[in-house]
Amino acid sequence: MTASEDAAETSARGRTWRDIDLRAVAPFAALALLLIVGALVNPNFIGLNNLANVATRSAFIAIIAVGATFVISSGDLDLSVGSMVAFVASIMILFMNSGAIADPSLMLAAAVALTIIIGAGCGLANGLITTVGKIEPFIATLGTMGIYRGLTTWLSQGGAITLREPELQALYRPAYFGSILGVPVPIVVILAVTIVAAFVLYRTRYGRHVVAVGSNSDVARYSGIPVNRVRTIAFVIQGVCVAIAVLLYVPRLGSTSATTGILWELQAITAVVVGGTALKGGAGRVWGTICGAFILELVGNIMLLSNFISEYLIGAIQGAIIIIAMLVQRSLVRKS
Amino acid sequence: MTASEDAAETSARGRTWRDIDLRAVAPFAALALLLIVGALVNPNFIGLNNLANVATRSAFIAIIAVGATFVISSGDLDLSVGSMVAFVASIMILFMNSGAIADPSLMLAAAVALTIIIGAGCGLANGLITTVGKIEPFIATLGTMGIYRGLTTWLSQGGAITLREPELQALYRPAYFGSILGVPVPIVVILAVTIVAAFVLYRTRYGRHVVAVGSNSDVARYSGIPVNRVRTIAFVIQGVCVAIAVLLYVPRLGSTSATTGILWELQAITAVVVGGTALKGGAGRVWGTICGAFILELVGNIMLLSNFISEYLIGAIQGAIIIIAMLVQRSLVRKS
Amino acid sequence: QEEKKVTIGVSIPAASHGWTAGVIYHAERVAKQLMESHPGLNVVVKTSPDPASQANAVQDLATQGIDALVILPTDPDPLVNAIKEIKGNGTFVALVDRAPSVNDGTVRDLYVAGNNFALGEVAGQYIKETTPEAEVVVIRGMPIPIDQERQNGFDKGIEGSGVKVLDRQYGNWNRDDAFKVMQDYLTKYQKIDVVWCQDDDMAVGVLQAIEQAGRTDIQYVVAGAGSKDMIKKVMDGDKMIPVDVLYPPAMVGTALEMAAAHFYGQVPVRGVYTIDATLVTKDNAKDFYFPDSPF
Amino acid sequence: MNPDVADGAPVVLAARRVSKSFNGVQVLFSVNFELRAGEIHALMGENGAGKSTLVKILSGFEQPTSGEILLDGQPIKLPPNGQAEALGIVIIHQEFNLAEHLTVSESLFLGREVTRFGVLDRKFMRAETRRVLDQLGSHVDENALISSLSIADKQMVEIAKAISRDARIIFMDEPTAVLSREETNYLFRQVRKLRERGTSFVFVSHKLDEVMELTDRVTVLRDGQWVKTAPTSILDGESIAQLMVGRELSSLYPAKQEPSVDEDVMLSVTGLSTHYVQDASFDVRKGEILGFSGLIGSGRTELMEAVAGLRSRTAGEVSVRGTPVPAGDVHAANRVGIAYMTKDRKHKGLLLNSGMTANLTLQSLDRHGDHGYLSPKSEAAALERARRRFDIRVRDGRVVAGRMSGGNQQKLLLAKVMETEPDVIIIDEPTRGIDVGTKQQIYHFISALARDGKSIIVVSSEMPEIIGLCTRVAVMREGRIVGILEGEEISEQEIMRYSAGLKKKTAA
Ligand SMILES: Nc1ncnc2c1ncn2[C@@H]1O[C@H](COP(=O)(O)OP(=O)(O)OP(=O)(O)O)[C@@H](O)[C@H]1O
Ligand SMILES: Nc1ncnc2c1ncn2[C@@H]1O[C@H](COP(=O)(O)OP(=O)(O)OP(=O)(O)O)[C@@H](O)[C@H]1O
Ligand SMILES: [Mg+2]
Ligand SMILES: [Mg+2]
Repeated sequence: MTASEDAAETSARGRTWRDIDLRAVAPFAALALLLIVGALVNPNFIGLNNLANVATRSAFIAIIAVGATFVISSGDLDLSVGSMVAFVASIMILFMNSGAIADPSLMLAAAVALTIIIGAGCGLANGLITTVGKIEPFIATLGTMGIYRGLTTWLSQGGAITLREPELQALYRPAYFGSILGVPVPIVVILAVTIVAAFVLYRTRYGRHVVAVGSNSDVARYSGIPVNRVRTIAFVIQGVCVAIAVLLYVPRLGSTSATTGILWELQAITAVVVGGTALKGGAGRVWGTICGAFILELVGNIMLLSNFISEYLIGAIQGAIIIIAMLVQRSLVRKS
Repeated sequence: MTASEDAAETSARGRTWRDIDLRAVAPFAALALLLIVGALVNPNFIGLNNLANVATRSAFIAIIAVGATFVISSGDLDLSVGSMVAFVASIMILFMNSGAIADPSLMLAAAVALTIIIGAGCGLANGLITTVGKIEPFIATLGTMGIYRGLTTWLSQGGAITLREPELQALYRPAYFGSILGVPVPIVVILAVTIVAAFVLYRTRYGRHVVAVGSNSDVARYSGIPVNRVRTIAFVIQGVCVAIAVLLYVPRLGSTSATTGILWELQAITAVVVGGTALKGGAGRVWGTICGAFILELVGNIMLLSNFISEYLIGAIQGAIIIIAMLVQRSLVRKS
Repeated sequence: QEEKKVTIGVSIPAASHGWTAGVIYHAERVAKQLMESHPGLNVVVKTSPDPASQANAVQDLATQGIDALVILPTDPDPLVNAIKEIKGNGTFVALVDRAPSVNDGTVRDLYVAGNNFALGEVAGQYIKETTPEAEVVVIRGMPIPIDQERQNGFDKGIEGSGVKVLDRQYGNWNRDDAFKVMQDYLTKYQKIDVVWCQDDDMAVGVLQAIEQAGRTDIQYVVAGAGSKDMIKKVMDGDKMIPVDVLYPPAMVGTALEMAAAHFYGQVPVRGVYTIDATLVTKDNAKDFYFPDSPF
Repeated sequence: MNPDVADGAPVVLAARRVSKSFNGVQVLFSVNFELRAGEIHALMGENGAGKSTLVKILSGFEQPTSGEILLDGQPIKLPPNGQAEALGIVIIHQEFNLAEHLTVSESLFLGREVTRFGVLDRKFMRAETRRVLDQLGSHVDENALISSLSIADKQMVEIAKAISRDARIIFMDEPTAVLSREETNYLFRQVRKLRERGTSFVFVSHKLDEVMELTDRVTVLRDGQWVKTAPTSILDGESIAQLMVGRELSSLYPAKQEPSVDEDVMLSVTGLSTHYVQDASFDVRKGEILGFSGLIGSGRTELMEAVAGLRSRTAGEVSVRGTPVPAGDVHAANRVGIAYMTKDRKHKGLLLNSGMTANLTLQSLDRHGDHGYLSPKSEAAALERARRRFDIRVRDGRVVAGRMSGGNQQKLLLAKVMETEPDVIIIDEPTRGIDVGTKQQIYHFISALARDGKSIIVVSSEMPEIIGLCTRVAVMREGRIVGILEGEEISEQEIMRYSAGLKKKTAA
């Protein structure tokens, strides 16, 4: 990953070699440090099994964060992703429970398509409110956060929405628990999503426009770039990423409620920033984002595997570790 | 309020009259609209009692948001305020429970002083991590958010920390429930804090520096402004505002727990933005912030007083109202 | 004598509110006791804030290698898959308090049931008997199934009486939110007889709001769970808190003890053990008063 | 009339009785303007005369309040936001329009990226960028980030961006203000080449010699009114200046006043090094004007920023009146009386979203009230003073700095620095984008300051300015001071010889 990150970003951004090297590598250095700490804490930690587990469950945040990388690069912010997960997942399960299509495989396919459409639609709503309504993205998506979560509560009538059809469940389960050539499906999905995202961001006209809009929207407008369209599409991409995360989430827990995905937006944004993308916009690092998501999940994992930290203090230590990880990155970059 | 806001901001920012007028007035227009809606929803709404209740309980968010106005104007962000409330309140109550000082009035005075110091210290920590550590404020304060909350959980051993001394409690209670010349104390405190903050932001050298740093930190540096110091002090001001909020919070329920102040950071930031301050930094509207805090509290109040909204949908409607309030503001400003 | 080595993992919600803090307190208290009496036993307690991270925690416990899992789910349905996974490895599973919609032998070996339905029902019945024509306002918790169960129980409890529910709103099991909701109820309704807030934490906010408004029409408040503060009020004969409905966080300790007994005792431990939602009154209050608990 | 190339050529773009107001303040009054095919048309006028505004109207970036625009004789409403590019109308903005996070080649192709099968053809775009830059004689790396470029290089990228478009009409709003003579020559060569192919140019500049050298016709604006359009050949610098200012100009430079040799040394720099600058030593006496000359990128700015505490230094001492100045502390430098005026007014000089007052007093707030309190009255008085002293001309006193004309921004910046009442004043490019009339005022102002006993360092790429103003001139080359010239030595040839590395002497 590191190598391809460098390659992609260097040619895309063309900084001096030394500079780019360290900036792109920094999150990976922090990751390496964490792996060492983890290995010291618990011998089981470094086992393939455990690391695969961690990577697998980082999938939700990682995939959502890839979408967030687009939104943040274009200078916006999306706080609604957590509740969007709950909302999209509710609709997906309700649809599958509806029994509208008899054949399970067909039903599943239709549900997948519906999920993607709903996700894209939610993203589109966010995008239009932000761009056409000209509302600060922070407030616009805080508003839709409330709306999506509220709708979920209403759909679930305050309870949970659970996938009922056992046949469907059996059919769908491998989407999270299965593996392809020995690699768990979620990891494959993370990689696929990231490769596509990196391609779009670094190799297509749209990706170039995203960066330009985030860097200076006036300049972008004067260059004939349809600024609002670029921003709106970034929100749609975010919505599609949320939908993909939902496609993995539903087979895992088979149920959602109004509390699903609470605070995931903060985690996604944190993953993006820990991965080296600046919140001000104008530069996106997709591979760094994935690394950031992995770091976050790893911190939780290490906490759990270590047996000497009072569970009351876990939150405090997690906070401290994130700060330290960022300091490690900074000092690396500064040394260059 | 409106008038003095205008005066202060015009001389500070020097926009054209028409422009400034509508921008400063916009949040108040949204507020007026809400009051009308509220009056239609429930006749009790417009009663002095209810409005006083709403204003009183908006005190915590309002005062914290005044501090956030400084941090945001200087181009930063503080996500830790909610957990800082919990942490500072815990220490205050633990100190009062410690019985270190026998005389209740003396004890109370000492506790108040301690609270302010702890609040300022927490702010200072945030400021130093952000500026000296050169970490994005979003991540730095997300880290300290975890730390303050974790420490609170640990101090309370997961439970509640309750003020035990009945004498102290009786002495302290009026700080929230009392009133001065018929005006509830919290409202008086909001006004006092806002007047001081407006003075500092619009009429002092430091306030000018805050805006300059938030507007363009390079220009500020070339003008001999100690950028990091200005930013750090903004965080300290935020910490002191949190401490003041705690001083009102503790006498209300006489207890705190690890869940105190959860998500208050989002509410405070929302109040600031709804009040017309841009998240990009470079401009602060203190009176607008207070208005924003009041709007937020009012929305919840109207929801509860209305009879026709399912409790499941309240969150959704709240979100929608915030978006509509912003649209009202925008359309007002655009008409100019 | 060398005892056999057993590791029990305990997965419980993070201390997000008083009751869960009590859960942690009792889990740790019992864990310590058990480890003292069984030198071969190791108990690992882990807390998680939400279903997704609890699923992770369960997975991490499995990674460490455990013989039994005692789990109090944050939200049961989303955790079924994770629990089944670990049960599939032959781990003994004791499920505490919150039941998923499918709750049978495929999910767990032992179910120590806190009875949410009964918590609502007992409160409802008390109100029905004490004040049969009361106008009641309800403060709910959060939109998750256990809250729904309590509401259903309450409705069953007041069935067939003149008790009228004026309003139900969410207070998020949080004192501050309950304070606000109660303030607004007081504005909205000129006459309220009884408040049912199903949780002791929220009762703190409710009492303050009533006191501030100086309203005398409210006859009493029914909360629930059995926190030491509320039990104390019942014990002292506080007019506003005449009773409390027990929903003991200590049930996790019970489950842990039973799981240990599965390995060290003679009898196999399986099935369902329901813990009653006892009505705490002035007479029996002192039996439920734990001044050392954080809750 | 004069037998010019473009004479009789068809009019491609014209403005008829165009007026423009911003928020009710009128800045253009019924202006007529005609651009013929294949001509280079100079647009001249004092700062704030409305040149940039007219240029923006003719390229669609602003809409006229009244009047009409004719393209090829047909009335037209130009599309906004640079979409007029599709009609072949391209503008090089006075203030750059580049996104800092992009590379040079990304900027050049922004909005019209070349793709193959939907994938960016980065190789092609880089090669093409290189080609255009080479034509302009620019050595900028096509892969460099815009944020890493100097102002001059950014300007070259702006120019390259415009020239690489297939344009019929190119507006150039002060393109040479930040360029060296050499770069300017390259630019002019390209411009002439394009003119031969029938491209028309509108050239806005305050440099009279360049206007005389390059353009075919001149239009002069004064206070938003059209004054005259005439072939360049029948005008000379004097007459243009007179048309602009509306009065006769006396000599541009004041008489030089050499301070006596035994005057106290005010600023002393010894052995100062930074990452780029090596071992720089020089003294400035009281009442002296020391010039700093050198090619672009010779390190003058970096040295001065190090002196003013804006950059860390790796070695060396700076002292004022014998008191050492701590390194890397702007405020400390300010306190002992060093003030530095940046050449990058847009990014480092002015708060573009703030008004004039906030900008003016930003560096000297402690003069406007006690204990941190600010007195609006005192600030207003300062603004009044500064507007008179520096002849800052705005029609609307509440305008934010970003909307002031380029020259007036420069004056505001100078005023801001002067507000600190420094003893040692370092001015980097003092008259960038300033009209001749005001230039003269500024020169006299600098000279008056020196007579008052201030020490002044003028860093400038305009040789006449250095020669006309300074009593001693330091020349830098590749981060080193290669010579300090005095008296008779100060001449264009001599300075060039030092800057080109043909001659060298150790610091006197
Ligand atoms: N967007 C705007 N809003 C308000 N006033 C403006 C705006 N743009 C320009 N002005 C005003 O219009 C007047 C003319 O400005 P313009 O930029 O056209 O001058 P100029 O001739 O280009 O001067 P310079 O030589 O200094 O660049 C100035 O007073 C300026 O403040
Ligand atoms: N050969 C080089 N090696 C390294 N850095 C160089 C080189 N040439 C130029 N530079 C860079 O150029 C900068 C010097 O430019 P500076 O702005 O100080 O020069 P200047 O003489 O003021 O030119 P200008 O006319 O552009 O203001 C330094 O920051 C330095 O990093
Ligand atoms: Mg101009
Ligand atoms: Mg320079």
